[in-house]
Parts: sequence; structure tokens; C-alpha cells
Amino acid sequence: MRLTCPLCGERDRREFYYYGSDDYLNRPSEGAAPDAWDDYLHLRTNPAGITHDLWYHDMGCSSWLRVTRNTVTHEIHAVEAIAAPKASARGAAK
Amino acid sequence: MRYSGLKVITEGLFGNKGWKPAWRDSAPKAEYDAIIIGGGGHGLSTAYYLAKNHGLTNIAVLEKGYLGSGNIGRNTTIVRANYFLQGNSEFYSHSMKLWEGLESELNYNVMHSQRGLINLFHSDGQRDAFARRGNAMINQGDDAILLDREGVREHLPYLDFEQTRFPIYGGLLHPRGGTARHDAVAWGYARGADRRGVDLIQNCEVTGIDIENGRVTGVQTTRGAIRAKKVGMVVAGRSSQVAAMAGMRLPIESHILQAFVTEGLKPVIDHVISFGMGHFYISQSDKGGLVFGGDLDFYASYASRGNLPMVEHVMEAGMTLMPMIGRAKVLRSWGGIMDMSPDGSPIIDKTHIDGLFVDCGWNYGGFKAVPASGWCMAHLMATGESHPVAARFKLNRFATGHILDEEGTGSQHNLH
Amino acid sequence: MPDLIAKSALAGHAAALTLGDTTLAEAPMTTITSIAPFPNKGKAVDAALKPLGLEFPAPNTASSKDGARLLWTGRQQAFLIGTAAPDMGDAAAVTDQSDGWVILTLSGPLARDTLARLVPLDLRDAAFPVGTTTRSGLNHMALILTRTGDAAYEIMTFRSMARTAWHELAEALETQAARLDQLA
Amino acid sequence: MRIEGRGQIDRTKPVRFSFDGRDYTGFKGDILASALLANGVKLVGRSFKYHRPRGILTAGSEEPNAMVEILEGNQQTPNTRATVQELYDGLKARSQNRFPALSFDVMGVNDLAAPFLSAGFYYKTFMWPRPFWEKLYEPIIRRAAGLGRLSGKHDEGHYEKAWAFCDILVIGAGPTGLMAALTAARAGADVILADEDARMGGRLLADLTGVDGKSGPDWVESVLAELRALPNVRLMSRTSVTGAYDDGTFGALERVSLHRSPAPHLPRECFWRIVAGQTVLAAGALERPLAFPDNDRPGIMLAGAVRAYLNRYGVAAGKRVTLIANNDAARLTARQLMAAGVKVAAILDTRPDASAVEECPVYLGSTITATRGRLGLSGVTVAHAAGTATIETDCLAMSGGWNPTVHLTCHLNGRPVWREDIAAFVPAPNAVPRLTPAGACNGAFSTAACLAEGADAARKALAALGRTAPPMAAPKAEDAPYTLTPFWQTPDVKGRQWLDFANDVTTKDVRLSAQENFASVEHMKRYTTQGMAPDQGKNSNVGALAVLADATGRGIPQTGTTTFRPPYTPVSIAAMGAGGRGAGFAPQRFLTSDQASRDRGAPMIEAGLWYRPSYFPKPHEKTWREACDREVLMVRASVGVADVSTLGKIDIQGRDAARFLDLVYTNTFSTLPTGRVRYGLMLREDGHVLDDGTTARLGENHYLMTTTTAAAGLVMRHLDFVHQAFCADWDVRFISVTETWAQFAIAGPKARDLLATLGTMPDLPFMGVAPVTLGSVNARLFRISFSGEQGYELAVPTRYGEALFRDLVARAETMGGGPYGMEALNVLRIEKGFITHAEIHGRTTAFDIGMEKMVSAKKDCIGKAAAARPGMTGPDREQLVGLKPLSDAAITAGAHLFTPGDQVKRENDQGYVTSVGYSPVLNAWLGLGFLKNGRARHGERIRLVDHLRGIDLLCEVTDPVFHDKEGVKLRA
Repeated sequence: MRLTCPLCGERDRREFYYYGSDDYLNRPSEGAAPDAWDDYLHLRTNPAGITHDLWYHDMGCSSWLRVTRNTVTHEIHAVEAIAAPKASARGAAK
Repeated sequence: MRYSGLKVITEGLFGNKGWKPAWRDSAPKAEYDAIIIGGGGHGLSTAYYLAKNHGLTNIAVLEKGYLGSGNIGRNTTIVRANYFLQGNSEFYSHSMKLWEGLESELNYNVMHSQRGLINLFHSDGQRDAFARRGNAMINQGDDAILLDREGVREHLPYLDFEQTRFPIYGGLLHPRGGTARHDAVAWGYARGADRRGVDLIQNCEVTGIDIENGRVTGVQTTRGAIRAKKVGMVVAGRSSQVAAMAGMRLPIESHILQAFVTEGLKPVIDHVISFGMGHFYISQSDKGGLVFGGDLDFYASYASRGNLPMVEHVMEAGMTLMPMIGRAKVLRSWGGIMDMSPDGSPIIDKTHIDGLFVDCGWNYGGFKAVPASGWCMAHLMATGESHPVAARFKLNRFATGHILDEEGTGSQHNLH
Repeated sequence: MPDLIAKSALAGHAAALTLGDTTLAEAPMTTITSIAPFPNKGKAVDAALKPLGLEFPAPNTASSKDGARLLWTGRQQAFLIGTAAPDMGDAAAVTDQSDGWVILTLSGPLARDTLARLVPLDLRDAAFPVGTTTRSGLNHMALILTRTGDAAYEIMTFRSMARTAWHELAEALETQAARLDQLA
Repeated sequence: MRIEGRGQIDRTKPVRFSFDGRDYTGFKGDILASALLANGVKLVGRSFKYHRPRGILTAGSEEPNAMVEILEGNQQTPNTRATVQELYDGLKARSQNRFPALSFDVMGVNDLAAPFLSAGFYYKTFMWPRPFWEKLYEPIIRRAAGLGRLSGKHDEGHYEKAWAFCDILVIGAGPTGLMAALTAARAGADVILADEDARMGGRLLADLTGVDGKSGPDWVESVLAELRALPNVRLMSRTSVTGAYDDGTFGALERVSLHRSPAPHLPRECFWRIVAGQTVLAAGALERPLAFPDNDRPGIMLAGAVRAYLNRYGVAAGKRVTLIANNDAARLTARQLMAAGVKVAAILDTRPDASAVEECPVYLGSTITATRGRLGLSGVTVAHAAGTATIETDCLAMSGGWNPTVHLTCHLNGRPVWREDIAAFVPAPNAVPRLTPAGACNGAFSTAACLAEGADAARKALAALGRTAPPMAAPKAEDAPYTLTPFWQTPDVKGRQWLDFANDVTTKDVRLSAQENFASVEHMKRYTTQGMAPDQGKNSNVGALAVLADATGRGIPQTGTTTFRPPYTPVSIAAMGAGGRGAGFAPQRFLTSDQASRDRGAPMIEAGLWYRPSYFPKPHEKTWREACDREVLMVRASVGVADVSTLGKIDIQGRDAARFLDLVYTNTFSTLPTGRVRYGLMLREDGHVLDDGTTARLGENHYLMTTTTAAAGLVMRHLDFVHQAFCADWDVRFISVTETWAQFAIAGPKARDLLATLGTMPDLPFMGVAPVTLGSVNARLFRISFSGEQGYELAVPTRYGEALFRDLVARAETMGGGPYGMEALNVLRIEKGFITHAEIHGRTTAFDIGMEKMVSAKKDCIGKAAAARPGMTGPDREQLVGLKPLSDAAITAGAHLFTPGDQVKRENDQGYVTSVGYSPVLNAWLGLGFLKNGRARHGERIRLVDHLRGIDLLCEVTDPVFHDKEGVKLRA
């Protein structure tokens, strides 16, 4: 499996650390209801198909990346830095 | 038909013409008292114990592929009861007791072999953590022995005690740990359930769950609608998709776990061994193949296959721990889809929908749990109450903070 | 007052190794400074670097002038090597990294094949031309790899792991030399 | 038997080798199998289950029978295919899975018991009495099973892993692959051509099929010569592509030196990861055996293999050869044998309407009803259209048609498609992205079609890469149609007909499986073990599922097929695990003080990847405890020096650095004055403790964070996430400086005195920090303590670390102090109740360790919300306590705690011990542990039970701080 880091280019999967769903980007604000935190930390749509998840270019540039990919075919559709997402990308494909 | 050595001989003398089908091929009826979605190990054992322990025989197991086509046939066959957190201890202890009677219970040789499991440790800190675990096992009534380095050497003289990167300090021996023939477990439960009247329906995929006024009323399948007031979702690997049919979002992320088997070799590894400083564990099957694995590929996947980084890590770990296996050749690799929960422990619980139950989140410990999971799921579906040994496997424990995290790695699904 | 003698990472552990006209060696200790621009400070950073004749490098590249080099080393980060850092004011975080790294050089006809044993990068000319600097892994270790010449590379990894890095590179080089000798 | 004038071996170079202790001679260019056949050896192995005598079936890596052990010194390599192993001088091979000898194997008795050993018999028996399974039945089964033997000794071989990148990978160098590679290479693409054989050419070498007017081998050589001369081509022979993985990544095994005796530094094998832009799969096809009674005798071989032995190795596989086939192509075997002067006893064609033009008896509509010859074939009985015949023959060449080698196209879950016209599976379209199957592996069986498909596939790959192929004329070659009539087994005869030779699975087993309703192809495979042997069903899958289809009344396409998974051919663990042996498994991290510590005899222990000194023994000390006690007392009484450089250090700068720290720590750092240090607690977002450590404020916008050794990398990643996910626009930057500074703890009542000898030092308050200089060296001085004594940590650039450590130790020794190691460090921190990851083990909350007040109410922080869940606090939680045994007996970490009087069982468990140490200061064992509602139970007695070490005693529950509770010494 190879991911194309927006900074470093195409790299083998072993350079990256996987975290989980990009749900982790939507941190509830202080004082949010406990359900919001349960959603944020634990509950997952876990699709068999296109998903968006977070990877860290550990043995690379240290960017945290949001990867759009297919969990059934392992096809990678997009890789973007979470610190500089394209304006439309973040909410659009949810 | 009862199986026995005598039967094997008499059938053999007559050309093996008399063997009957291990189970019937049932067509779905319009209605059952209960439906189990999922004809894997857990689903089949749930059906078996619903029939056996609770007298429910008007039930069906719906399997989208063939019986035992999920992780029951894609694991490394290890059976152990070596947990240390309350909630897990009693459950796996119960499962071990069921394993120990499974052949006679099912009249099927599942080749349960208690050859002993050794968890190696490589530092004082790991030793203390394993001591805590071993003591918890004994407090539960199970067995554990703390081996020092020389004790390990007596059991496993072929490990690399001199040059390995992380020296072997000792190991926790779990004498009752071992292996079983994975497919046979599914087949034994299937045959047992069939004999008690359970309909096992293969090639029948559930496409919808019917819910009226907060109550489950049945399921839609590729072979038509089937009514039932009780439905159990026992589909680890596909839990999120099936639960989504009921509008639920589960605390599950699906991950790929690879495993490997080598060509057949004369007996060389007698125990189940697990390395403490890398992802590697190994045993040798009765056929002679070294069966081994490591950890998840660590990315969410439904592909039943993995990639090279974890493959290589596992092999490297094997080489630092026991370089005598170097010339064994890997024959096949495969991948199972793991229901990873946020604390590494499973869920056996009711849902917010009346009559809908869920058994999921087995992470990669589902095989050894098959008997107790079925036992407890059957209890829950039959009585509406959690079985005492599965009482902490609640669906809402993440929301309430009653976490069962043996690894201590936190709410990140893939770290368990 | 203590008399503190400076020691390189591999002092006493490894001498230069030459096989098949390819040489692995530890580079002399030098000055390394991390420069990490703050948000929206690109212009100020470039202004501060201008007296050195350098500019902040694009990813996977380096800027160099008269022995001073600025290697891109990651997200919002570059290492200034071989000269003291200029005053960056509040334009960038400046952190001494001089002693955090061991720098190895590998040059000669077997250099690329040797690296191909340990580095998961496409090292072909089109993908990794002379002047490329990138981050990756040297087997299980963090790596900053620079192609300094047609058959010459500079390998940076954490100082504490210098002996492992050396051992693995030396073994890979020995293996390439043996392949050349024995299988030709 | 060697045939003069035939073969591509070098007859001027004889090669000596041995098999089962007997010496033989072959030639350079031989494989072990060809050399054995040349020497008249037909019996090579024993089968897995029935221990049937077996010979050589194939001439390639798919061989199911002829597997041997290769011996070198005390090392041995089991399950080596004699059909792959190249001959070299001194090669020693030994047959396997037999006792006592290959020709007389007592386990052969299994064959007589075959009626009782039918598919799945073991599921139905061996159940009673229960203990007999493990004590009796299983050990017998295990000993009988298995094939070759491992030596049991460490594999001392050298192995290698490597990376390769290319534009176009061509897998297989037969006609298809050679044309693909040539086309791609001429277009200027970077090409890797990989082939598992030692020589490239595929069936052109085995069949001598001519191309463009040249003989097969000559044409191959001309293409290879051109490819060798091109700088953009890498030819990888002896290299099996073993697996297809995601995004153009392939695994491949190169047998670097298995064809020769070992040489220093020369790897046995190399495991390649090849990353390709495009791939042409030109893997060819594998011939199918036919099923008939006792079709497994030595001497019964595949027809294509008989040709390969004749044409490539100059060996006649028999003196009187019989051919049986269901297709035209196999006739070539008979024609070539006759041309070489080998007697062909008969041609048997299963088809009643086939031609009969050869100059030997040809029987149409043939089926073999029996074969003879226990250790080697001596004859066959045939039923044919015109009657029956008995044929004396010592070699039977069979062909059931060809199966395209689709394996790699299955590795990404592609399911091959049944093609009725060739009665075989072909790759599913787009089964592997960016991979094009071509030639025989795609179902094209004539040489001309292979050449054309190879070129086409390369053109397609080039186009996808934006390149154009140069115009090339298609070479001319035979283009005979491939005609066959499927024949799956001999009907209505007695006797067992083998499908899976390696696992001893017969047609009866498959039918029994269907009879017992193991009717899905996966059930059949798992129930009979067909396809699970070393050849992974290469020889038997299609035949077995045809029999299953027949038994269940379904068609073959409806029956489906099991899938192939990596690796294509078995790969040694050592090759894929190359580099892992010994210390190679993980990098070793050495402190600058490492040599100085070793010079003092300190045993070094692993702390993560680091090596740290355990203790510094004095000559008279006999145990580690003596040294540890002395070091503890030394620190408490005078001064000790310890290297603490392994702690993670992160330099954090920017106007928002303080704000950032307030977000990641539970407590507040924006209020920390410059020049001061504060202890910080960090939570995971799920509310459990992630790490702890001290953070210093070096300037208004400059902090230095310290992490534990274990969590350094984890914390860095966590900070990167919090920063990039939640506050990327903040003015904050951080970088690890763990490696940049060597840092030493100087602890004890004389710590300040020691510092004073180093020059002018600032008078730091407790938890103060200041830059200092040591001569010309810039250093940092922290007043922090992990020992509870007056303590400092002095940091210098790493290059000065060794010098400073030696200097500090020497100074300490003049003051009655010295170095101390991990053991003493641990006792000192336990005395002081300081926690490590033994306590913050991932399940503990701030509440559990008594630090819930450190979670600031005034601000948000990572983990704050989740830490407030009901299950995370309260009296049911196990809380950190101190434990002091009532006697002077030792206690152990890992023991569990019970209320005295309660039965010792899980339900009554009150907690557990995390850390223990003997305090020479308090003359007592001390423990830290977690106890239910522990903070309310100080002063209570608790029963400590460690079954594993036989300890059962009473302890007093105490505050976790045993030493200097008020911190007077710390602040002195």
C-alpha cells in the first residue's frame, strides 16, 4: 500500500502511522454533552467502501493526513494534510 | 448419526458409503422464534446453546456465504484463558471449561489440544505485569506458572537466548492454553445445532432488519422476508454493516489481521509461544505447519488480505526470537476482518431496539470465545438478562467509562 | 572546571569502510540548526536567510551556498547545516540540532544498491535526482537522505542509533560487494 | 537416462552430489531432479498421509512429490523441490517423511489402513477417553504428519531484503514475458524482468519451439542479449514473484546463492519489494495431471515435464514411455521422445475422435484402469474404444490440459473466470490494478499468441505510462489451436485416483465430502485438505472441483473455486525476516555514558530501545541488591550521578506555546514564570493518563518539555496531532531535542557541593532552570528531582556527554558519592512515591493516582471531558497507595490484594501491586499499588497474595510517599 504524502510524495505504507476515522477531527467543544464525546471517541460508521481516515507521516515529514480510500479494495482516492484541507473536501464526502 | 472409532471402522469396511450429511440444507421458513444472523463460530454456538440450554428449537441461522466462512476459518486457533481484568477473567474461564468438554458435548473431535501457552517477557516491568495476570488467572481458578529464564529454556530450548535483541527474562506458562482445529469447531456446532432442529440456511444474506415501534419483527434476506421476534446479530467482521440496517452505529472499527502457515514439518514446536517485544506468536498444527501471526495491519479494512509491512515485521520478530524457524517456508498467508472495539473487549448485549441483540467486538480474540460467547448470547436472547460471566460486556460501557482495556492502549480501536 | 572533550557518534566504533570502490564513512561533526517558520512568516524567514545566500527550501529539496546548506527536513522545518543560524527574530523557531544527528556518507558505484537494502525510496535518477533531500526510514530508523552527487549520498539518523545505522549499512555494502565478486 | 546430443547442460562440467548418502554425478545446468532421473533414481519421496512411494511429477516449483532436505554442515533446508534445486558440486540431499528408509518406510502401513483414514475421519474419532487425545492420539498423528525436518538449530544463513522500482514489471520470461520486456525496454521504460528459473526462456527452453526461424533457446538468447545491453532493464532470474500487494507493490524471492556452496556475505536469498508503475503478468501455465487409479506411482509424470527433462537436461524419464492425454499439444512429448530415440510404448488419448498418426500404438478413447509398480511404474492397464490393453512401461507422461497461472491475479481478491473452451480458469478482468495478464496465464497457449499478447500487454502498459512503443514486427512461431476435451477422472473403476498428491486426497475423498454435505468448494477444501499442501492446489484444484461439481450436480462455474493467496511459491521465514536475526530486530540506542558504564562493570539492560546501566558493582559485592542498596544510601547520604538522557525532550517555541501546553496538559503552564519548571500531567483524549514529566519555561515563548523514556515518540505524535488537527494556525513550533542533549541527574545532599566544583553555578530555587557554561560549553541546569533528594540535572550537547559523565562521577567519588543505576533509581522513586509507567499503565486516571486536582477546572484540556465519565472516578476505582509489609519479608509486584478474612478469589480482589523495592533507608520492603478506595484505607491492613511466587502476607496500607513527605530535602 502506498500513500502519496502531499509534501513527500508517494511512499510505502510503512512510513505512516494509522490513527483512525477522521471523526477524530471533530472534537466536541468544551461542555458538550457526553453523547457527543461517545460519538467522537468510540462510535464509528466503519463503512465497507469509501472512508476517510487519519494517518501520520511518522517516518517522513510529520504531517497528519486525511486519507480518502476504499476499505474493500484498498484504493486510495485522496491524501491531504489535515492542517490545510481543501475548502470543500472536509465536509463534502461525509 | 453418532461418530466413534468403531463407526469409522465399520464405515471404512463398507466403502464409507453410509456417512450421512453433517447437516441438512434448510430452506427458510416464514417465521422463527429467533433468528441468528451469522453462521460463523459464534452464531452457530449461539444457536446450539439456544436449543440445548434453553429449548428453543424453532430458530434459524442465516449465513450469507457458507457455514464457518468468517473468522472461525481464518484464525490461528489459539485457546486460552489468561485475562486479568474482572469481566474478562470469568468469561474466558467459562469458555475454557466449555472447551474442555467440547468433544463429548458435540460428539465431534475439534482436536482441542492443551499443549501449554507461554507468554515471554523481556524486562522486569513486563514480568511484573505478567505476574499480575498470572495471579489473576489463579484467583479466577485457572492455571498459571511464572517461569524464569531457565524455566523457559527447559520448555523452549531452541529460542535464541544469547543474541536476541530483547533478552528473554522468563515467561508466563498457561498449561491449559493450547489450540484446536478451527473449522471443526464450526462444523461441530453446526452439526449439533442441526441435530437439535435448528435450520442452518446458507447463501442467505440479510439485507434489512424490520423494526416496528421500537421492536424487531424480522429480517429481509436475499431469500425473502423472515419474521422473528428475536434477532441476534452475531456477525463479527461485518457488525457495523448489519447494525446499520437497524440504524445503529457501533463502537467498532474493522481491521485486517494477517496470519501465516508454513509447509508441513516434523514436530518442532510443542507449545503456543508469544513474543513480548514484537508482534509474533506461533504454534505448530497437527499437520505440521507452523501457524503464526502478529498484529493488525493497523488500517481499517474489509479486504481479508494485508500488506507487506506487517508480514515482514512478523517474520523479523520470528527470526530474532527463534532463528531455528528460518528455513521453514511460508506456504500461505490470509487475513481475517476484526471487529475492533475501543477497549479490546467484546460486546454481548441488548440494543435499544426490543428483541434485537448484538454479539460483536471480538477484536482478535474471538476464536477461543466461541463456546462462551454462544452460551452467553443464548442466555441473553432466551432470558433477556446478561449471563453473569458476560455482564460487563455492555454496549454503553464506553459512554459510562467502565472500560475493560487489557492492553491499556486507550480508545483507539486498532491498538488492542 | 571540567575539561569536556567532544566525541562524535561513532568515535571508537567504526572506521571508514571501502568495498567495491564504495566508501561508507562518518562525516565530521558540524553545526545543525532547525528553522521552523511561524505561520505567515515566509517572507521574514527568507529575508533573514538572504545574507547567507539561502532560501527556505521546497519539500524534498535543499538550498545551498558556500558550504552552508539548508535542507528541507519536514513539515514547516528545515535544517541549516555548516553555519551558525542567523537571527530569525520572531519569524521562526530556531533550535540547535547539532548533536542530535549522525551524518554518514556513502559514495561509489555500490552506493545506490546498498541504500536499496534499507531505504524504501525510489532512488532512480528521475525520482531522486542529485540535490534531493527527503525524510524516510533507514530500515527501522528515522532518516534524512540527501543525494549529494551522482553516486554519493548523505545519510542522517539519530545520533544514539549511529552504531546500528553503521552496522546495517556496512552489512548491506558487504553484501553488495559479495554479490559483485561472487555472482558476476 | 542421459540422451547424447540432447539438452542444454554443460557436459564438460560434471558435478558431484549425493542423495540419501549415495554419491552421483550430474552436469552443470542440471537440477537435482534431472540429475536423479539421469542416474535412474525415480523414488524420491513419500507422500504426506499414506506414505506412498513418490517420484517426480513436474519440472518446476509446483512439484508436489519430489521434496527433499538439503544439508550443509549442521544446517538443513527441508521441503526443497528437487525440481527447482540447481545442482552444485558437493550438494547433499536427503529424502524426507520416511522411516527408516525411503524404499522401506514403516509408515507405509497407513496406506493399508486407507479405508479408515478417509476425508475428515479424525473429526469422528479419537474422542474417547478424553485424555487419550493429548497423550496418545495427537502425538502419534503429529509424528506421522509433517514433511521435512528443521534442524532445530539457529539458521545461520545470511539473508537480505531489498527494494526495486520500475516503470514496468514483467513477471515471467517465457515467450510472452520476453516480448513484453523487449517492447517495453525499446520504448525506454525502466523494466524489471523477473523469472523463477535460473535461465530465462520458459517453455521455449523446454519445448524447443522455434521463433523467427531460430530455435527456441537461440531466440531467447538473442532477446536476452539485447535486454542485457540496455541500461533501463534489470533482469532478475531465480526470482519468483510471490505476492501482489496494493498499489503496484510485489513481493519477490530471489534465490541468490542456493545454486552454489556458501560464500561469506553472500545471501542465500533476497526478499524483494518491487514497486511497479505497470505490470505485465506473463506467468505461463501449469499442466494438469489426470486422475486414474494409482496415478501417483514414481514414473508417472506430466507430459510437459518429460519434454523439459528431455530437451533441457538431455534426460529420458523412462526407457519405455507411455503418453496419456486429453489434448493435442501433449503429442509433442511422444514425437520428441521418438525423435531422440526413446521408445514410446503407446499413446493413449482419452478422446475417441483424436488423430492417430504417430509411429507407435495409439489408443483412442482410452482410460487407464490400473497401474503397477510399487516403487516405480512397471505397467498400465488401459480400457480403450476398441478393447483393453496392458502396456509395459516405466514412465507414463500425462496431460490433462493446462491451467493458466492466475495466482497473482487472485491476491487482491480477484476471482478467476471459467473459460469453457479451454476448460480452465483465466484471470478476472482488472483483478489487479495496473496489471495486464498476457500469454498462457491469460489462456493463450500457442507460441505465436503468447508473443503477440506479450507485445500487446507491454504496449498497453506503455500507453498508461504515457509512452509509445516503437514499431516492432511480431516474431513468427507456431500457432496451433489448443484443443482438448476435459477428462477429470476414470469412471467406474476400483482403486484410488489421486487429485492432490501432496496431501493424499483422492476423488473418493472429494465425493465423500459432498456426500456429507461439505458441498461448498471451501468446505470440500477444508474437509479433505485438498489444496492445502505445499503446492497449494496448483496441481489439483481444478480437477478436484470438477469432481465436486460432478458429485453435487452443479457446473464448474457454479461450484466456483477456492482462492490463491500469497505467496505464489513458499518463501522462507528467514528471507522475509531478513535482518531480524539477533540485534537486528530493532535499533539499539546507546547513551553517551555507555562505555563509561560498561567500563565500571555495569550490566546494561534494555529500556525500550535504549541500554541503561542496571547498577555499578563494587568488587566485593556479590548481588545486585548489595550494589543497589549502596547506591540508594549513597544518594540519600552524599551524591549520586545518573544518566537520564533517555527521557524525551521537546523544544517548544512560539507566542502560542503556553496556550498549546495548557491544551495538552491537565494543569496550567501559561502561568509558569520564565526560569521555572513545573510537573505536568498529560491525558489521552479518552481521559486516561498518557504521560507525565516536567516542563521548563526557558523564555517568554520558549518551553522545554520532558517526557518519560517510553512515551517520547508517542507524545511527539500526540502533540503533532493536537497542533495540526485543532490549532494549526497557532504560533507554535516544536521539535525533539532528546538526542541533542546528554543529561545527568546529580542527586543527594551534596549535589550542590558537587556543582560548585564545576565553576560558578546559579543558586537555583527548587524547580528552577538556568543556562550555564562549563568552560566554553553551553549547558543547562535544572533543579528537579526524581529521587526526593536535593537534585539537579545538568544537560550538555551530546558530543560532550561522555566526558561530562566521567567527570561528574569522578567528582562525586571524591565526595563519597558515585554513579547510580536503574535499580537504585527505581528504589529512590518508590521511596518517594513517584510514579512510572508501572503505575500509569494506560488504565489509570488522574483520579486513581490522586492527581484529579491537577485537572484544571479553569480551562479545557485533552482528555478532560472523558475523564469525567462516571466510571472514571469514585470509590470503586483502584487508587494509588503505599504498601508496607508487617514483617520484614519481601513483597512482589504483580501480587493481588485482598481484605484479610476474605477468600482469595477473583470476586474479592481489591487491587494489585505495581512496584516494589527494598528501602535500605527504611530497612523495609516498600510497594506501590492500586487498591479499591485506597485513599480512604490508609492505615488498614491488607492481604497481599502472589500465588506465582508463593507469597501471602499482610501489609499496611500507607500514603504512597514513604520518604520526606514534606519535601524538606527536595527543597534544601
